[in-house]
Amino acid sequence: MEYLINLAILFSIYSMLALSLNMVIGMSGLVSLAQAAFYGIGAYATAIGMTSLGLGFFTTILLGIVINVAIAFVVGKILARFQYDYYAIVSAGLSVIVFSILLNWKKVTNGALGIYGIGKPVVAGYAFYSNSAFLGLALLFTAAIFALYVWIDRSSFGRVLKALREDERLTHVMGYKTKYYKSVIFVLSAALSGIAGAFFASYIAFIDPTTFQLKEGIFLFTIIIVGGLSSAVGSIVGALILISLPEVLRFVGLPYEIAAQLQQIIYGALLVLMMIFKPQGFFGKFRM
Amino acid sequence: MKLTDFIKKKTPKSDSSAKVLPYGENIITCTHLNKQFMGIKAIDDLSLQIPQAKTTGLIGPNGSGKTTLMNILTGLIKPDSGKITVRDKHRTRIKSNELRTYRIARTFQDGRVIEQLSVEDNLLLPVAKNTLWGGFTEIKTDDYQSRLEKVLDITSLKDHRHKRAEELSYGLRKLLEIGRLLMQDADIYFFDEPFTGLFPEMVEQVCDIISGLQKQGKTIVIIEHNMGLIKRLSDYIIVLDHGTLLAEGEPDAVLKNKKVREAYLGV
Amino acid sequence: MKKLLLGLCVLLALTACDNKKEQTLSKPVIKIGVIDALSGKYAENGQNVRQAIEFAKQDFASSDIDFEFVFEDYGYETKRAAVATNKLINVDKVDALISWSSMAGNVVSPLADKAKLVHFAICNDANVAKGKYNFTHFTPSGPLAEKLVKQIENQQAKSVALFAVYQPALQKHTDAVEQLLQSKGIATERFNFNMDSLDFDLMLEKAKQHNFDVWYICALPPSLDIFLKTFFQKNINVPLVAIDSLLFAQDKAIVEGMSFVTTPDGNKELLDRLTAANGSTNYFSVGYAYDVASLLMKAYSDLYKTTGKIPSSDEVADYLLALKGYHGAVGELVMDKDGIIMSQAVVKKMINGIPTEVEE
Amino acid sequence: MLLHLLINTLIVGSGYALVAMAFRLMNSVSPFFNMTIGAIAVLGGYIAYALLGFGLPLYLVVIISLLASSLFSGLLEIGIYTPMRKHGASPMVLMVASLGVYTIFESVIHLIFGSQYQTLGSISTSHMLNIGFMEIPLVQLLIIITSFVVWIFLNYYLHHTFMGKKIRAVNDSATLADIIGLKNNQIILTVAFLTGIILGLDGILVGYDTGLEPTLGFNLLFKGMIGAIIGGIATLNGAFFGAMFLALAENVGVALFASEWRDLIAFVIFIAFLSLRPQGIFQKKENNQ
Repeated sequence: MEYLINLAILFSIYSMLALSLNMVIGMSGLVSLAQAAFYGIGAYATAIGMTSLGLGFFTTILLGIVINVAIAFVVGKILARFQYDYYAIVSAGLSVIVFSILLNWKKVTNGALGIYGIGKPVVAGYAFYSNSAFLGLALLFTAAIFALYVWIDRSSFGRVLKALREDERLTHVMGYKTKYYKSVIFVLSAALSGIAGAFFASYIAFIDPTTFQLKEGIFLFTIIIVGGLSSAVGSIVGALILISLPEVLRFVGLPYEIAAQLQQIIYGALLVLMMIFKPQGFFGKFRM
Repeated sequence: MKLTDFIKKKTPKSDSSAKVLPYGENIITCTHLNKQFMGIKAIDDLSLQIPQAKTTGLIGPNGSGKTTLMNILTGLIKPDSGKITVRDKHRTRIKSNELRTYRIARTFQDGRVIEQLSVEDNLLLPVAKNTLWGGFTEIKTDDYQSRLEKVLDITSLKDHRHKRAEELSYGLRKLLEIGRLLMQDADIYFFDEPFTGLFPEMVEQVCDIISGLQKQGKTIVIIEHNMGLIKRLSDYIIVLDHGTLLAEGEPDAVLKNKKVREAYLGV
Repeated sequence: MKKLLLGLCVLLALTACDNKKEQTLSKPVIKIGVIDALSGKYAENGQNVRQAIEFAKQDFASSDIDFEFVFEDYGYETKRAAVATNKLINVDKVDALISWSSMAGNVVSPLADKAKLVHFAICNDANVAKGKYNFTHFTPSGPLAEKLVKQIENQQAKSVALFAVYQPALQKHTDAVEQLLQSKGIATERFNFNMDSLDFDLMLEKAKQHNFDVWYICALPPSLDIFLKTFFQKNINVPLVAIDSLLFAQDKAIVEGMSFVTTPDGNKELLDRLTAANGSTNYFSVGYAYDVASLLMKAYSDLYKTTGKIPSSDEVADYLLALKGYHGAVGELVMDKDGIIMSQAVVKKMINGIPTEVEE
Repeated sequence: MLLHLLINTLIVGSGYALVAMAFRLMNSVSPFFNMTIGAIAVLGGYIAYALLGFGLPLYLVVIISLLASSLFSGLLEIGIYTPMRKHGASPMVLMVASLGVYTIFESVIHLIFGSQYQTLGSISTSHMLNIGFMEIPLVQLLIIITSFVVWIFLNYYLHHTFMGKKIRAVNDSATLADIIGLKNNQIILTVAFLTGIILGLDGILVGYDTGLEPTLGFNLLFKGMIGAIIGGIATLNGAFFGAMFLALAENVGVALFASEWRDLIAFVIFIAFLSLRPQGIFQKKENNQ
């Protein structure tokens, strides 16, 4: 049972990430692979905040959000100049830049050695030390982000995003300054990924730069492709499938040598088959 | 671009009661407009006026610059030189996202709609709040509901309201685009070949819609090749040829004009 | 209806205690979970660690306890390390844990502490050993650095170029060397590079300009082999010292005659057995894996012999803390008070491909 | 020091250029970010490694490896990507599919050849060539020569042969080519084989120079792709000079700062470059109507 609780915590963290990424890729059509960078910044804000600055968990979340908003604002400005595949490659480049800063800025991030001993959230004296309590808190935040996603999806703001993802010029003629909309949704999704990073850091109690590489950005992109673009439920389902798939294979009892590689093969095959038979994912409402 | 200035942007309150706007004779004038594309002069030192509260037919052989002119007047293209005056505002160019503030609405030649959005969303797009914070907080759109129902009736899209635009036939797409135009309650309406590709009964439907607008004293500009429709609908005609003004005036006079016949019929 | 219920309860009671009875009769089974990087960047090292643990199991023909090692791959990612540990603790209900690399060590140690399970980490990160149940076994950087710095001092070097790969354990070794050199007033310059960097041409050219007296390398294949190739191709005639690294060079000819600082007894037969098994010459942390597995098995079987019942984690932890004079694959092992195994360091030279100890 | 920087830029740049040109060539006929480009090169390298293991003579090894990599490239294109595009798959969907294919390929190589790092020739015996002021390994000289030969050959092939003209026509306007039935499988196969041969060569050379690892495909692909983009995706020369520019940028960064910042510097320059000239060096000015 404890095992499932742990899995559920990871599932809720990746649902937060998938929802925030779907806001950028699903709703506004901008294929950003830089999400892992904001996820990392949020995680490091909490790690450094709780270990060396002695801040509480929720203050570090605010700290992470402030840093992420500032960086996403600048990054959004740079990215706004590009379109489609250029946008994807430049965002991948930015993700590599942030990763190498996390790796090489040893004085602050302790470099490759990572940061250990990250505390648990404390609310009015009660420490979320037990996994089930931590899961409750994580699910609360996931639900909040889910509700925010649905709210945006239904609001006029969301309608403009879904319009500009297909025909930015026409949306412009309808009287919307599309540049601002794209940058606001980019900044918002960066802040939300930061929250997911904070939960990850506090759950694992140790983080190092290798988790926040470009590979993770591509993994997050795959989650919403499989789950379905521009759909809140799709993001959740995508996270569920891609988090539980390796676990299911772990119990199938494959021989050690090939277990790890076979998992990757099945994961790759899933991608190819999805793109052939169901390109917009299980619950997708937007075909790229 | 300061962060603050895009938060507190306000749009002027649009009152739909004003029937005929008490501006001067012409609602849009452009002087010495020029636009060149890769060596070809699409618009060559063009100066003309669009009469207010009248329907202007914009005609001319293919490639005469009709669509380019319309794109310039609606901000899609930046003219190389020249000035445009909309009511009392003088501009060297119009930004397409300011069309709302100028109360201008337009359709596109190829029936341009947002494919993967529902018909309703397509119709609500031009009227929803266009400030960031306003858009964020606006979920219920009941103050546009009545207008939406009316437009759905006029464009006979009532039972397609929840379908995605990509599921509509070509004719219905054109009607959806016109519906989007009607939603906007603008003063100046630009139609770019609204009739091409429509069945006869749909042509009648669009004519009724346009005459409805004419009764409200709106200014209308139509690009159309079908002379019969032009004569039937327009009070005023502008003829373009190779980006220059060939002739303008009352429909009968202009269509009899020798130069116009030559340019059109090569006779 | 009542008879049925009664029958059911009896049946249940039987199966419950039956389960208990059956265990004490035959040999007790001790499950040890291993969190190992069997895929990803360190797949080669992970496979060799697994191989070493299996050799340890074969060699430790324990008379009275059956040991079962459950391997879980975490592909050198923190999130998968957490999931793997959680599965081992909650599903496999293992009695003890072994983890490889300081990343996994850091993830597992709080979990092991909470679950009160003995955790032996193959890494030299001191904070992994915090808590009663956590132990680490890797050459602590201290002794290695001292031995290496003595070597550098013999050559009256005034400045040293430190080349180190971005890998936690090797970065710790190099940090220790750097601090020691600076404390002795020897100038140092640090050249770090990523695991997958394949071009050292310019980096060595730059270092060559500053003409350091001694060069130091601490890396793993593949960057190690390319570093050495470029070093020799540029025929930089400056002495090259190293911690461990030369041991793993894929091309033995390149490192012939060079000396390096490493743990005392590389236990040559173990390394040859490994190469015979899967052809890999990357022996990084193989000896330590072998020791950790043997130590755990030794602790459990010794305690079982004396007390006759399956030892609790506390008893095993106390036993390990009192470890003295245990001759492991990497030499004499002494457990210090906070659960870190100290093992000495020694200078070795590659003589026709074999690392042989040398008196300096 | 400057001399070393230029020579090294030439060596590293040639490596990137081979992948960049292959990427650019493939893109002209099948326009999307193909993640399996790196895999085709790695396959060439590993097939050569296996054949050398059986003791075949070098020339035979090279021929068979190139055949294998071009077959693999053709199979991928005709078997997966083109049919998917015919069923309306967008470039983004094709990118994700190619990511899936790459993941499968990497794991299969792990299973067959193990995850150890292998080199084709033993590193220490690769003899050195004295080119006047400095010595560089024969293999690296070969990389430079191959890169230039391939560049010249492709320029000739695309501009002066009938098939080459057809390929350029398809690149200029894929829709027009579709209409007049130009974009048939024959062209796609030729381009796929050509790309396979270039990448196979690159795989073997990298195998001799810095060795092979299953995870090598991604790094090769990424740097080559960036080179192709910096040079402007439209022309072959763009890909070649873009790759050289990327290598120069990296080396300048390493020379001025430290090599741990290599990737950061390459990407900062890449993004700065792109934001100044979004179309890259050589691309025709997009008509932004």
